Amino acid sequence: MDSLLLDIVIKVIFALLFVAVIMSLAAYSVLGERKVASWIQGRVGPNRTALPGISAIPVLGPQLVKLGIWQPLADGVKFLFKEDPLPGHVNKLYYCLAPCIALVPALTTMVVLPVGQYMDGDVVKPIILANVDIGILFILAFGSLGVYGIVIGGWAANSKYPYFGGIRSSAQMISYELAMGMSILPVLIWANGPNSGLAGLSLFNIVESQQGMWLGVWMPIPAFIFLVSLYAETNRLPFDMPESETELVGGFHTEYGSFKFGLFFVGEYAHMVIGSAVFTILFLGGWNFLPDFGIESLHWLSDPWALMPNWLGGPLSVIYFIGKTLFFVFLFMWVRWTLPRFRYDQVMTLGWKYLVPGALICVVAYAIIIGLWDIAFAIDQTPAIVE
Amino acid sequence: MAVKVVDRSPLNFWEKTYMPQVLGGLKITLDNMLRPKVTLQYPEERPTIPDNYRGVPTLVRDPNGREKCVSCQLCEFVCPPKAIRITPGDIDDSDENAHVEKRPKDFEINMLRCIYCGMCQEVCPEEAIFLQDIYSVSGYSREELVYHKAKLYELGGTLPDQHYKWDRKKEAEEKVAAGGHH
Amino acid sequence: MAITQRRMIYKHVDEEGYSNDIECYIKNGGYEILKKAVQAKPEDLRQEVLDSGLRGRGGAGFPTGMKWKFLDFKSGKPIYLVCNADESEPGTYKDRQLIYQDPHQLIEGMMISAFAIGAKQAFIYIRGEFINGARILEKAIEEARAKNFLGDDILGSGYSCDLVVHRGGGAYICGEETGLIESLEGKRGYPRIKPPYFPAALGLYMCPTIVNNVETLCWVRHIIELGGKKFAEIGVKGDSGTHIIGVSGLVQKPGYFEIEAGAHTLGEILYDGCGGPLPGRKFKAVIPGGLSMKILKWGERWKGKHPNSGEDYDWGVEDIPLDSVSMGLCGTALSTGGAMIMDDSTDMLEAMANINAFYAHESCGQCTPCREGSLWMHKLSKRMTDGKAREEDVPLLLDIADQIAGRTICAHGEAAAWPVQSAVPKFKDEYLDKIKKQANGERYNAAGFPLI
Amino acid sequence: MADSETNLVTINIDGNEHSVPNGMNLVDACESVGVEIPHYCYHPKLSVAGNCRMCLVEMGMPMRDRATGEPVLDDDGVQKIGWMPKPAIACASKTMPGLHLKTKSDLTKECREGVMEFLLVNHPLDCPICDQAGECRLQEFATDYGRGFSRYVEEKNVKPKRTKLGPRVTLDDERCILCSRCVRFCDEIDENPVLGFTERGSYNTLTCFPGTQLDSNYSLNTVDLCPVGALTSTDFRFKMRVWFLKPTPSICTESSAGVNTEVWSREGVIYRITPRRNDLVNDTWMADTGRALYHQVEAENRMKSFRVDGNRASIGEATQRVRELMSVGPVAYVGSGQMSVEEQWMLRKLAEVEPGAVHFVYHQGEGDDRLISKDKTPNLRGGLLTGLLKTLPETHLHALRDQLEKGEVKTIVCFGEDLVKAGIGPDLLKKANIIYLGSHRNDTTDIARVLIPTLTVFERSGSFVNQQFRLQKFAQCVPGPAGLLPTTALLARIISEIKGDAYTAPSNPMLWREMGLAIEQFAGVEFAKIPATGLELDSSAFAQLPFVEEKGWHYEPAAEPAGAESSAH
Repeated sequence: MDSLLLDIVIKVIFALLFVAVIMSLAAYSVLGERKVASWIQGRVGPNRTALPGISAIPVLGPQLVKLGIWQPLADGVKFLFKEDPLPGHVNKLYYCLAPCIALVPALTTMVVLPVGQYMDGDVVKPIILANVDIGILFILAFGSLGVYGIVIGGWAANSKYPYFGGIRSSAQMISYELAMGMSILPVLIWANGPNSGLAGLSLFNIVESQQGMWLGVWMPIPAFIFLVSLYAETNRLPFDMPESETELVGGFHTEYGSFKFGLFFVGEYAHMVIGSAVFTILFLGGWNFLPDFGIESLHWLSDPWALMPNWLGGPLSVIYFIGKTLFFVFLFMWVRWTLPRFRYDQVMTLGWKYLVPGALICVVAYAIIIGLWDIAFAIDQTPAIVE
Repeated sequence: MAVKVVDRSPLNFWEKTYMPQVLGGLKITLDNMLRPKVTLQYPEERPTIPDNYRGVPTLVRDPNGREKCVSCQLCEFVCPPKAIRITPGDIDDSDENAHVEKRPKDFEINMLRCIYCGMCQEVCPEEAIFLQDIYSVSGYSREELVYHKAKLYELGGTLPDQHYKWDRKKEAEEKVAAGGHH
Repeated sequence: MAITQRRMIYKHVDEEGYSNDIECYIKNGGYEILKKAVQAKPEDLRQEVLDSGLRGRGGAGFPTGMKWKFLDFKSGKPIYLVCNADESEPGTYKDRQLIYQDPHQLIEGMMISAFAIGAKQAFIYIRGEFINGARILEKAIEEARAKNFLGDDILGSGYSCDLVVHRGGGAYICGEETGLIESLEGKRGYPRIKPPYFPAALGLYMCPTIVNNVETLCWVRHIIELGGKKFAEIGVKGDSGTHIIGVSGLVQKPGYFEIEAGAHTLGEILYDGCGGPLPGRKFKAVIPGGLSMKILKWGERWKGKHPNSGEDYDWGVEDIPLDSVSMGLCGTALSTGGAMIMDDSTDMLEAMANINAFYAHESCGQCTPCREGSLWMHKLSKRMTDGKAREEDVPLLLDIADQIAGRTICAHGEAAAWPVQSAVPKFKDEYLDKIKKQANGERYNAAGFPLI
Repeated sequence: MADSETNLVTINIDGNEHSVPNGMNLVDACESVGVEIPHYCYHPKLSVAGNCRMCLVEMGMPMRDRATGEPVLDDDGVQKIGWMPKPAIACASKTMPGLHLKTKSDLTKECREGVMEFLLVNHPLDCPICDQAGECRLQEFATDYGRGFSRYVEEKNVKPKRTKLGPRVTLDDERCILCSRCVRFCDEIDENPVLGFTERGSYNTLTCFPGTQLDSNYSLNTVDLCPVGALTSTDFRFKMRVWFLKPTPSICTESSAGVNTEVWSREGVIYRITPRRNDLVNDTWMADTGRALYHQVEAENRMKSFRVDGNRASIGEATQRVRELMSVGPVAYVGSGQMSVEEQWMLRKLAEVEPGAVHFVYHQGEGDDRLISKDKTPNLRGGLLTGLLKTLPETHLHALRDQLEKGEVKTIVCFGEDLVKAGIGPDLLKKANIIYLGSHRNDTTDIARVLIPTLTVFERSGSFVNQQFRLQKFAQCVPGPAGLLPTTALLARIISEIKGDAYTAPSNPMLWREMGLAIEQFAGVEFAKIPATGLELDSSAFAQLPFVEEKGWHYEPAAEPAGAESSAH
């Protein structure tokens, strides 16, 4: 019992840590977004918010202020302390529920997200809250719940523009869910392929399977399809149909304010962070340092963390993973300030007429390729299931 | 009119994917992002205001501290939104500027009405009113934004030009008082 | 060649042993003409004067007989005779000699004139500065009154006329006939506008008035003595009688000469009468008849056909005969005959500045062009002599003068403008040269001396 | 004068033939046909000085052979014009048959430019502080006829500034262009020669003669005359620029002379009063005392609210109370010569509705034989014409006092007359109910039961009949205090209150239609068509009345003045 209790305590602490990291990443993504937007537009961005005390530290303090480090704090405090309006014409239950639904799936998915590795003796183990076998399915399942937040929010607001936003959102998300799911299939085929020596849908396994080469290189088209779908799923530009403020004022959250709006807001960014992390895991080799091209002598290149002591290797792998993730977060923003919004029919055309067939073709093609590969290099080896 | 034929040749494969354009766009935004910033940190840093800028109209004094305005009311007359209101008054004989005879008892400019057209400055025969570089006008009440004479002189300061028309006049008067003219 | 003088008016001037009391005058035949005249008919006397062709000697040269003819005899108002003894024209001093040395000639002439025009009261308006002249005249009047040459019932003819001396306040403008009348009335010496205030109709106290110069009135005596027709034979056609040429300025012997009109040329007077220029100098310019006349420059030439003789003439300054007609042909006038001579030591700019200073000071201030223009010209030419001139000041000066002449109530406007109008074109090169040199910091014309 | 007006002659101005009266001054003649000849020193009411030289024009007459008198013809058979060699001043010339003028020729233009330049060389650049700016002939002609720039670089003359010539006139000698209009006014019109020039030439300085000052009651006319800003009114000095001011024609209420005025106001505030030219009444002159009358508008004792028994009331309450008080007993009315003809007519209508005797007070004071007459009200003759008065009133209300003492009068409706001053003691007055309609408070208003504030002459429009029986209109110059009505409207309201019928405010044209029918002398008079110079009415019915007015400018009394007689009371 003691060990179980300890285990639970450790897991809770760990979970809190996870939430803290993800949430602050989300929050700082907001700052990042504003900064990147500014820089791309030739501006400086938020550089005024100062925290009493810390900002008084010479050199460092002003520097932090200049970076806008305290801006998310101020935003959060503002969201918290602003009056929380509850319009009279809304469906109150759903109205209040929607923001929670928007945020919760994003936070839930992180449960199965491996963020690094550590050595348990000779065995490489993931740093993860719950190393479930069906991790990727879990993520897909929960991730697609996020649409409910938007649809419910849009509907509950009982107002034209949010309603439009919600409708658009549901159509768009369902459309791209399909392409997204199918674009992952080659990865799963690969990960469970004979040469990987692994089996199951565990994300840890997928990462491990990419030590030879990151899948993004092997499978650029599924990676691209996944990336595009990810943008659509997170409602980011050029797919921000539900919000499109020039047409719909603010889309689904037009009627929201204060903390509820904040939840939507953070939810979106949390989705973005999680999505980036998933992409990193699926196509960019997770925390693997560099591909080793399957050459045993170069194995240290893909997994230098295993050679280090746990106290160093573990955190480094996490940091490296977060670094890769953040690059994709940055990509989100970069794309946002580069591409204009699609027209709604273009969104549908792209989803149904190009991405879904493309993904289907990819599934078939990679199934054949991997099958042929298996036959060519048939290795009679039972895949080991990592516990 | 010459007819310009627009090239509508069909798109090739790469163009159809839009990818080169998307990548080109990304390059442009990235380039912009890495470029040095020119943003001015406004309240601390102020832009250099050009001399001919038309900010808040102000009253100026000459280098001897004399009010240049003689309340001729031409600006009041010419002001398109009727923002200026002058109460004329004479200068007491004991004043050192008694030879000017006239100055405003009060000079009001309603900044809520002012359209910064600069006609007052243009029409002023005494070069007493100038639209200077002040551009941020704010206040908590309407009354506060009706600038009176003291405020206008405070904003205007001294005009360092060498236009001593009235001083020369005074000198001539004193010379004549001392020596007579013929 | 000596100057042939014909002294008629100045017969007794500077004569040895001649004094200005009445005894001396009567001894020399004085008041005889008056006695004769008061027996005649006034119309006849006026006709004599008209026949004589006498031109007024106050400067303008208007025929005296004509002036008298214009007199409004029908108004029923009293008629006044005023003698203009306000001899304030610079360069002119002929009347002073008459008043000082031969006052009874004037009184006799005035009484004849007064009788001729039927004036019951006559005035002598004498310049304020002529204090002695006024005393001499007053004494002479007393003497004449004692002998009944003026006053009630003159010489038993039944005609009465009194004569008083009025001293002016010392203003040049009071030499102008309407200004004089205003001054005589006790007002400010503002010339009157003509029309409607012609003195012959609306003169002193709005009554018909004749204002004549001292010399002119003296001439009346001689005209009556000689007879108008006979008098007209003296001199030239259009300018009868003699002229007193008073030369002043840079000649060896300044002085006055009474010559028959047209009998001598200007050169003869200057060289033979006055001994020529000062040693080592040359004549440069002359203002022939009082300051207000146009200046003549040595080296100028005038050509044309003379209206009197019908002959062609080609004159330099020395060759101009001294009569009004010839002078008029040269763009100037003989006027009062007070010639001012300048030689090559004279700085013409200084001279002009001096003239302008005079007129600026003497302008009465009534009409705008003369009032402001004369002072402007004064200030401008003063600045030019101070070495602060600009080249455009020379044409500006001329333009100001052009804006004055002919646009004022009285002739003061012309008087102020003419010297400038004539001097600027004639001496423009000298002015510009001086301006240039002064601008370069050089001292100009060391021989010249500042006048103002 | 009469035959020169009927004798028209043809003169030629700039090639156009015009028909003008013979012997008329050329400046006036040109103005009458729309040709402007700029001038400074010339003034139609003053003698000709001819010193400004601004009106120089080219003149010529058709040439005639001197010997034969035959017209000299040119090649085309048209009579030649003998142009004068020099330009001549138009102001000193009169129209005569065949006169030719060139007012736009090069020479004329050059003369004007020259004179303008000369006038400006020593004129200070005072326009920004000069009260004349905006109505300054120097400014106007400088833009119209000037060269547009100055060639003058020397120092300007310095002369005395801010000289107090008199109690009401301030002189700035530097601005003076020496036109001598003021000097001539004092000599010829005011016959009080105190002004003159000292110094010479351009240094000429206008001053008062030693020991005198410009203190005549007509001194401010010199300010009006001054074509530049040299003479300024001390009262108006630096108060307001004239281009803001709106002139409104009005009539001076100082006396029965009925001086025509212009009232200059801006945004409901009167700044000055100047005379308006009317050659039949006041020429272009006005007394200084009349110019100060506008101060009554802002006076401290001005009544601005309706009061009933000392309490503020609405106009409805006031008129209701008036009806009540008038029904108490016999009513007497005290009308006034300050009331306009229209108001007197309304009073007559009221007196017909609620019968009662109408009394007037004859305000007599000092006259000056010029523009101030002995009758100190502007419209006593209106009272006679409207039938309110049958004969001249007395200076005191003896008849009314006697009636009050006998208790024959219970209610007095008083129009702006101070009954206490008119000889009825306060104690006696308290016996009656007094309804007072007036603009200012006085001893009577302290006793009155109902106070109805009225408008001053500057705040209402109407007409007065002056001492010459000349009907003259005055217009509203400024709006009155809020809530106040013209007296005609107040009276109409009281009448309808008494009658119990609907109230309509009467307009002046409407009242004049009524009066034209009812009153013989007003027959055919339309309010809108009363000329600006007034309309002389038939006064034969009153020829024998001994009015107190004595001879003044443009006025000859018809009957013997009643001064001695009435002052015996």
